Amino acid sequence: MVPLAEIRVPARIENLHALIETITGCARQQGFDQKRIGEIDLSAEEALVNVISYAYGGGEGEVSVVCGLDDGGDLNVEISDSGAPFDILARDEPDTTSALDERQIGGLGIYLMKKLMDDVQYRRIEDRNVLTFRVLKKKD
Amino acid sequence: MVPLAEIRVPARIENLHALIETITGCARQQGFDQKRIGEIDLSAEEALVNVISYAYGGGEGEVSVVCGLDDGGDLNVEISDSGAPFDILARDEPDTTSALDERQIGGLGIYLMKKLMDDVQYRRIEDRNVLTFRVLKKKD
Amino acid sequence: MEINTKKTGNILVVSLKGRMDAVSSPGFDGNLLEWTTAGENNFIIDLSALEYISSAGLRSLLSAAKQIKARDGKLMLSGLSGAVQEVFKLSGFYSIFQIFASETEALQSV
Amino acid sequence: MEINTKKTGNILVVSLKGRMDAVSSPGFDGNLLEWTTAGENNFIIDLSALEYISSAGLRSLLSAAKQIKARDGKLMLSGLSGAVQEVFKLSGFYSIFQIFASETEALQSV
Ligand SMILES: Nc1ncnc2c1ncn2[C@@H]1O[C@H](COP(=O)(O)OP(=O)(O)O)[C@@H](O)[C@H]1O
Ligand SMILES: Nc1ncnc2c1ncn2[C@@H]1O[C@H](COP(=O)(O)OP(=O)(O)O)[C@@H](O)[C@H]1O
Repeated sequence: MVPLAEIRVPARIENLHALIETITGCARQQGFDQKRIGEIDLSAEEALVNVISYAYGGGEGEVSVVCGLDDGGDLNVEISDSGAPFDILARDEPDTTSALDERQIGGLGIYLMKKLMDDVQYRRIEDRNVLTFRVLKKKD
Repeated sequence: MVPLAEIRVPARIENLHALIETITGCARQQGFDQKRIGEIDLSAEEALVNVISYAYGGGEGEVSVVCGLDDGGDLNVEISDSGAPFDILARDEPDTTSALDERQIGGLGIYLMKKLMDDVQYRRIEDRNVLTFRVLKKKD
Repeated sequence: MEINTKKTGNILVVSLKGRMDAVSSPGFDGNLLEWTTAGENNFIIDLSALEYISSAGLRSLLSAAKQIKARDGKLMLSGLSGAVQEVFKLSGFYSIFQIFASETEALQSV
Repeated sequence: MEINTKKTGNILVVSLKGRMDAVSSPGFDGNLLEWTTAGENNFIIDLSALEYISSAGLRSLLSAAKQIKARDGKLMLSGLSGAVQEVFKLSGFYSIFQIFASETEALQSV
């Protein structure tokens, strides 16, 4: 993958917008339309907020993002951290049907990302959690 | 210098906010007050907009930012590009006194950064323009 | 996110504008606590100027609905469009909220 | 940056809100062109809700002042505070604009 953009910052909420905008900046450059950029924006937030909230327990750590085009010209976004191994994709689907009283709070983030992105993968590479999502290039 | 945060993206205006927020994110983490963060925000914009507008003529190129603490614990922000050598600090001071009709448009960006940051340096390192500004840590 | 309120009869109309994300949602939670502490019980949350909502925003709205219901209050949403509408659909949120096309229609329903 | 306008007599009052930076200033330049093309000649630009201005914003305001003067129009600024005030001082912009504490005072001056 040819990297278009990279960022590495402390996994803290004050860096969320810098991280997201690095990703949406790549998407803009690839000419995705407003709607698709909004979906990439959302998916990026969901993945990043999980790293920021959970990857390092209460401690400090960093998060890296690399965006690039794969051989097929599709946009790949790779989000990684060096926290404890955790496969975010292994979770059950959240409740999206029950009534207000029974509806559980939480668990929607990863679900939305999986619904909106074209392909989402988790890998443990050396001591890092690597979440990758792919956005198919727009058809002309 | 221990890097706190790094970002490398295409030198394009759609990446300006990601770049600036990487820098202000570092500043927030160091506990600078709102006013000082605003001054860092402005100085970062001025330096970055110049790279985006001029460093690569009409062509494509990248811009990198590294933030970190130096040995004295002060915040250092390093902005670099691989464009043609250009010492931005060598320019004359802009006109800040004449009346409307005589007032020249432009040239204020670098001037504001020099006024607001504690130390600004330009170096050509290998094939890169490296602009560094320092923000003294807040006194307790 | 910008939060504006106005009182119409015994209903607090809350307009949300901009991004309701992990950075801005805690501010909404804090405001809700102030409103309910001040005795507000009936709410219209108008989302017509909301451009973006993430799961953090959904969490805040769901938690608001649960709190207001527990107090026997009323919560209506209005003005969903674009990305906000899409996220509500994907999350099955249409079935748990009373949702109106506009603030006016929500007001007329009471 | 949010740009709102209202007409008071023969004066167009333009309120700027948020960040006037290299990303948002071109939008202001475009609007100014529309206003002058539509025949507007007298302006109050109220900066009381402007939180941030960079040299790109200063450039737009200076260019606006030059254009309006060339048309024998009138430009007043109002409501500068905080960071905006500081940047105006450093740039010597107080001496080239007519500046009022508030929109009301600017309106009263004419
Ligand atoms: N990087 C991570 N490390 C450890 N646990 C995680 C990580 N990411 C998510 N989790 C766990 O997975 C749960 C579900 O995440 P998510 O679907 O985003 O919903 P939410 O965060 O809103 O509960 C979290 O509540 C958390 O317990
Ligand atoms: N990286 C660069 N490479 C080449 N020329 C530059 C570079 N940065 C700035 N310049 C030149 O320096 C001038 C002054 O820059 P600046 O003080 O930021 O004011 P402004 O960009 O508003 O004119 C620019 O107009 C441009 O000609």
